[in-house]
Amino acid sequence: MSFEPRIVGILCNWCSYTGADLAGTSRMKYAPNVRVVRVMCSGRMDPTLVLKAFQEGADGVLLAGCHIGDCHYISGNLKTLRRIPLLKRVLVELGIEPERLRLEWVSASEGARYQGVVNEFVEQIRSLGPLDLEARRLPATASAS
Amino acid sequence: MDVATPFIEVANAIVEAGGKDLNLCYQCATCTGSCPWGYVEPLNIRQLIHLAQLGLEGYESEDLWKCTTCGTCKTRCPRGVGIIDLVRSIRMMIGETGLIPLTLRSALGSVRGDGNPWNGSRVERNRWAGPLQVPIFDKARTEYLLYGCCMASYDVRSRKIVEAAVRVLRAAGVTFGVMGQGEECCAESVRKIGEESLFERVAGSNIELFKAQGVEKIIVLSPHCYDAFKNDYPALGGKFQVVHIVEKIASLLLLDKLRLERPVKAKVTYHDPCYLGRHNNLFDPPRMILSKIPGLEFEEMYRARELSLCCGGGGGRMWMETKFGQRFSDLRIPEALAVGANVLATSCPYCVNMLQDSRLNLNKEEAIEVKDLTELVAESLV
Amino acid sequence: MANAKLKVGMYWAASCGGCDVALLDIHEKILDVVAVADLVFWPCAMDFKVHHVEAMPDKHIDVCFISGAVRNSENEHMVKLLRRKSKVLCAFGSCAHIGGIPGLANFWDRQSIFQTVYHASPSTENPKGTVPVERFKVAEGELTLPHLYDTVKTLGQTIDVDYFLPGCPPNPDQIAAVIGVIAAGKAPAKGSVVGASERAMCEECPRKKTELKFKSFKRRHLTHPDPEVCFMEQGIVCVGAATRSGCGWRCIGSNMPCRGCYGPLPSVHDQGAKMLSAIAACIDADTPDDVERILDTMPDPAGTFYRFGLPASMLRRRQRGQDGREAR
Amino acid sequence: MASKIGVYVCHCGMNIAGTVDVPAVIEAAKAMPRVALSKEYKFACSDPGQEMIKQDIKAHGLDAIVVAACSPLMHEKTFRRAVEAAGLNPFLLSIANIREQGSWVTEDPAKATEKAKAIVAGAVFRAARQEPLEMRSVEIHRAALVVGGGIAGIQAALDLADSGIPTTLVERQPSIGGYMAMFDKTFPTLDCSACILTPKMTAVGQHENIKLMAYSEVESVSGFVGNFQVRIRRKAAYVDHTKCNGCGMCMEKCPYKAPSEFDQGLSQRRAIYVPFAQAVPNKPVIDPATCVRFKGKKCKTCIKFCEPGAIDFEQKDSVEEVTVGSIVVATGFQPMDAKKIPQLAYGRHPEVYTALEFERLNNAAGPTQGKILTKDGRVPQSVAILNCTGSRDTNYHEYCSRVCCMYALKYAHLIKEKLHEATVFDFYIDMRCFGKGYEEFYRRLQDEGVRFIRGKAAQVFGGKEYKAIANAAGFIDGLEDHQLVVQAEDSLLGKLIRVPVDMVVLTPAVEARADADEVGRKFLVSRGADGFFLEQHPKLAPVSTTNDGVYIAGACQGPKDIPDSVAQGSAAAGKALGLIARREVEVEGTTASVVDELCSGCKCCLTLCAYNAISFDADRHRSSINEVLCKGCGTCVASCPSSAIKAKHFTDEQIFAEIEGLMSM
Repeated sequence: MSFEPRIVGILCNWCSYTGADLAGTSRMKYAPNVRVVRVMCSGRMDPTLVLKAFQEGADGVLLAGCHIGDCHYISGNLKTLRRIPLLKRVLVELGIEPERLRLEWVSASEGARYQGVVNEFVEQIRSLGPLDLEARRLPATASAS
Repeated sequence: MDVATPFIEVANAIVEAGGKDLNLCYQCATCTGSCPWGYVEPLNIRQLIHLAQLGLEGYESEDLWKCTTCGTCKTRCPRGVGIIDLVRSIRMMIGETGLIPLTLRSALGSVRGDGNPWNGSRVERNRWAGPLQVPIFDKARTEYLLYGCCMASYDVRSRKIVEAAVRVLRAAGVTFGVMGQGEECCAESVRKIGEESLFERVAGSNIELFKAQGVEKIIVLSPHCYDAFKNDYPALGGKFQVVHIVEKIASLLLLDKLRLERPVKAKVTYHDPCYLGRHNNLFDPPRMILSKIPGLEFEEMYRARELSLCCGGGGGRMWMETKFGQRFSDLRIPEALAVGANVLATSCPYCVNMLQDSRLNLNKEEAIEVKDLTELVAESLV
Repeated sequence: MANAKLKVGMYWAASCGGCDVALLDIHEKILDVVAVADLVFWPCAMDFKVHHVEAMPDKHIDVCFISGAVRNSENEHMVKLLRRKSKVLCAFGSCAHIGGIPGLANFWDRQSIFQTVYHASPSTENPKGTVPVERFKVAEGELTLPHLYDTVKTLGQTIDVDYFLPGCPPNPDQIAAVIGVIAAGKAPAKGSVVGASERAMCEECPRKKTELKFKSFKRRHLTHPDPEVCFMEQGIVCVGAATRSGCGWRCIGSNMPCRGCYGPLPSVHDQGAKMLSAIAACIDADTPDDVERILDTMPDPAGTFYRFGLPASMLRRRQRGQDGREAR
Repeated sequence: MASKIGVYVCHCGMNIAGTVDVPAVIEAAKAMPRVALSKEYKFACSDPGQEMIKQDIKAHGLDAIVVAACSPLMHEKTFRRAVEAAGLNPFLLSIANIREQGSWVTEDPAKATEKAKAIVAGAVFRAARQEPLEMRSVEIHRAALVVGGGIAGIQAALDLADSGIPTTLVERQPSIGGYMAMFDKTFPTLDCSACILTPKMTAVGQHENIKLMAYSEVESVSGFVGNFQVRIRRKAAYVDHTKCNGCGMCMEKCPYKAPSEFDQGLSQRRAIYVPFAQAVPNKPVIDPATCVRFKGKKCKTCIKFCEPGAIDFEQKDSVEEVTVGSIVVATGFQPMDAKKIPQLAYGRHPEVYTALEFERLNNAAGPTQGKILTKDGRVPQSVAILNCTGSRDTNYHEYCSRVCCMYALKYAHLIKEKLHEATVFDFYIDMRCFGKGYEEFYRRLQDEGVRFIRGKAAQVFGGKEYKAIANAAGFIDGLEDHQLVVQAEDSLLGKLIRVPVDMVVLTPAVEARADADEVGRKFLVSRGADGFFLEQHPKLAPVSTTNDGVYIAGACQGPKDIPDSVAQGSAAAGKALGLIARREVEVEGTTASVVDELCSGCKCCLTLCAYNAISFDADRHRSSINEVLCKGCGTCVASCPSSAIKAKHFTDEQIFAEIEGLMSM
């Protein structure tokens, strides 16, 4: 059986989640591989959430928020615009292809764009292959904090 | 009145060949209204685009070869249509059917065989460097590669420009060398003619050669080479720091590494080359340089900076016959004279050639000279 | 009183020995310790052999401290043995707690480390290409070496640990206090971090801080930081804000930024990710290009944010993939 | 943690059940941890559907509910109400969006079912960790602020004041009136602009409920919906307006002049001036850049002629603070600088005018008393009006400015009306005449003989320049040096057209004001990619913003004409009024809060909050969040290096659980 990527999508409530809904109400078909978590703002997109998704077995993580300048919370997306490049640099060192994490800006009216982003990202992850995180094969961590 | 049926497959083919913005055009006609052909024999680029949008016969008209890729329409287009890319892609489609104008075929053949469009021999390339004692580029000893353009190697008038450039760079203590064997045409015009595969072959060979020699920084004399190296080569893996001689001179002046002390008694006006100005936004450095030459009086023409009139030599037109009365450069000489200039300066070997021709054809040898900016700078060295 | 004394052990796994020195560093308080405790095993300081431990009945040791991460088969064997022999087992120091400096090996693997150490490093002089082997026959018999693991683990990832005493090394005052508490039978809940605060370094740090904004990142050794002002405000990455306090701000007091040895705060899942997030959000740039430009001034972000805690972090190590896939 | 979760999977008719195998999802849900009950229903949002959930909560003691149906943006509120009615806190509901992001976007039933299971698992895991939250209410201050005294702001202020709400109107210029005060006529009705605007301006000046603060600017805004504290700086006018009787003697006698801003520099005003005759307030101000006393000279002319002794050179800026419940921002637009388009020759040739210049030139109260004359006093025989100057143009502004087509027609009419012999050319791309009476106006202008050329004007040459560059092919018979040549392709003919004219009028794009960014930050209003203020919803909340209690009206939100600006002014006033009438307002409970025991006072969060909701208590060395100001975006939560800030309803644990659930299938 061919590899079906499992992707966690974290979308902001006002633009990207609404945009994803619009793709739905417009009956646009796209790859079913992205499972979505809704947060209020892309500013909430803590790198820890990305690591959590990888830890739980995600092959890729898609983050999407309002376009720069259009943030529902004025500037939350700017904080994530700054965080993700640094997180990607760290991911490289952690042996995870930075392409497995994608940050996109999708507005509430861009259902078609959401469709395109998802399809493209799924194909990209498909070509990268499964992440198969080693931590998932190591013994569990006893409480250490 | 003709009857037509849209042939959308053709339109799609043009988009696929690189004319990606074709469908964005909303037919405002800014392009046709801005085109320099309007001064001589209007070229209806707007209509060609609309024909192409519907895949209708006529988009492949002879007129297509008139485009000099001067960029006036492209920079003004309110929809951001890459009109030059569009022209390229249509030319490419025509090229596949072999319907390229004869003179262009000869130039392309020369690029294919000799690595230059002038039917010059390969051994002649960069031979000018010998008498000037310009060394072969060596990354340990020379900072810059001086890329003289095919013009410097195969055109007598252009050789004076490279000589001036060598004097100026030496005076400022810049270390530079020329490529020994194997260098070829930048192929900028080849690409604009629509010969994408030849362009990729020639550019690829240059990139490989430059990389092998450890070239990082290139000084160019022609805005066409500049544009190719800067905007086209990176996509093929050739990422070099490219400076046009005008940029280099301007920065040398700013850093006080170059002193212009000998007065140049002349009333000068400046012709912005399309590929330096509109294509690459270098409008200020030439004017800054002119302001630093002592004794020189400067006057702008009406069509200056973004409004500059194309000399007619771009987009492959260098190798095509332009009927008398249709040469843009013939319009430029009187315009320069009208502002009282006795020197028409520019900074492109194509422009120098075209304008020089017009000066002779119009019998204005006494009234005005055509000079490259680098030559004026060299004159001002003590 | 003699028979009421605590039987205490101290062992080092993948450790530099600094923790053992720290234990000695409690100075005259060692007398208090000796008053309440008998040292039954401390190979760093006294002559004990493994068979001494093997001979002990299970749960013989009242409190056993183990420093160091678990990096090879010997470490693993010993800590499992000591777990069996101990009533209370306390991870001692950063390496046992969160992996520590040896944990940085998780950015690599066994093979690449061997390659560097025995072949490739500029100071390696090994013309015959000699490498250690785990079993080697000599006239006297067979010599063995422990097997080096690909992945460094914390103590808690290897055995059941009762308490964690963080620090590289732990603050001597905190050591004494912790021993006192355990000796007094007032032990906290199992699994607790002891000898450290629930709040970050900034709680204690005396430096002034007004507003965070990174226009570029600076390296400590290339600057002369103002000792009165927060390092971060001076563009120097300090991970104190994501690190438990309790160390007595020894680094900060010596004008060195905090490197994070006391480990993550109680509700933090990944110390490196949280610090990364806090710092990146304050980068003074609003376009991807500008952000990248500023990030270019930060060398080795992964090593900076996971200097001590990589094995205890969410992803625990660099991924290699089953087919040796490597990220760029 | 919840331990008895009820899961309800909705068929939504065939919308979900047509693609998703609902019974399979029900079965999968039963196996999920802490699920006590798992049911399907045809239309969960229907009354019986809701009733079933209510009954189950009571009958089975369910402590969390998962509804797998449409998007939470659709029916979360519906189900929250249902859950609440059954005595469960509404925040213990979790929605699994298996329609918009499941059945509708997936063709393959097997894959759609698999995805639905995962989404349900995410919601179940999350629901187990959700916590009850409360909504809170805040009292609303019965007063309003309107910022900007153009027609939109005037309308908003009058509507609010007429409803009995004490309203402060702040205007930056010495007089209210905005651009509309500069116009002569308005399209398409051709009413006299001053005749319809002046009474409204006077009404503002005299209204007992309006406090007019002209020559003033909002300095800062703090507080939150219902309780905004606004600091307003009144600029020093150097005239005591309580003493000034508006006689105008000072302006008559003042010997120093500067170009009149109101007349677009086409006339001169004095150093002490009112911008125009009908100004409100009609009290002069002294421009310190022109008055020589500010350059150390000793002129006393105005002091000498001021009978009431109102001139006061010692006057300083003063700052006032007002408290209001709601704010209407109506700060307007600015015309684009036409010099940015070099080929149109504006600034290079004296006879190329901007629209506003032409408005003044044509205005009976303007520099030529309404005579349309060239700068050297000639009556133009031909005028070209060029549409889309920087609008519908990705080089400048991609959007359509919406008013230019119509005022271009208005100009054409006014020229034809005043200069019967003149030829008017209008260069256009498309004529956009969408409003009431607009298309009719277009027809009327065609009837009046305006020459329409379909093609955007590509180039404008001065006559003298043109003669210097034109060759035989471009020769224009009888072209005079002072004339202009407009060049365009008439796309309907496919011919290049060159028209010699005496005057060119440009229609510069309506653009966001240069300080829109700063103003937006002051009022916490976001801006769109076009630079204009962003409404909360482009269709359904056109005058609301994402900052509760702050509304926008007029051209600060996007290009619009007078009727639309007035309509928005009234709409914004209505919204502001509606808010005030509620007396108190509910605030969402999904805010962030600092867990005091974990905060180390590292200050990393302080600069992150766009709403200034985080403050630092220096004595306690802790951060704290004002939950009334907090909008719950979670930016600080993601950044707290100690994880000491908790986002209610979006905690790390809840999101972690959701991810675990999503990936468990």
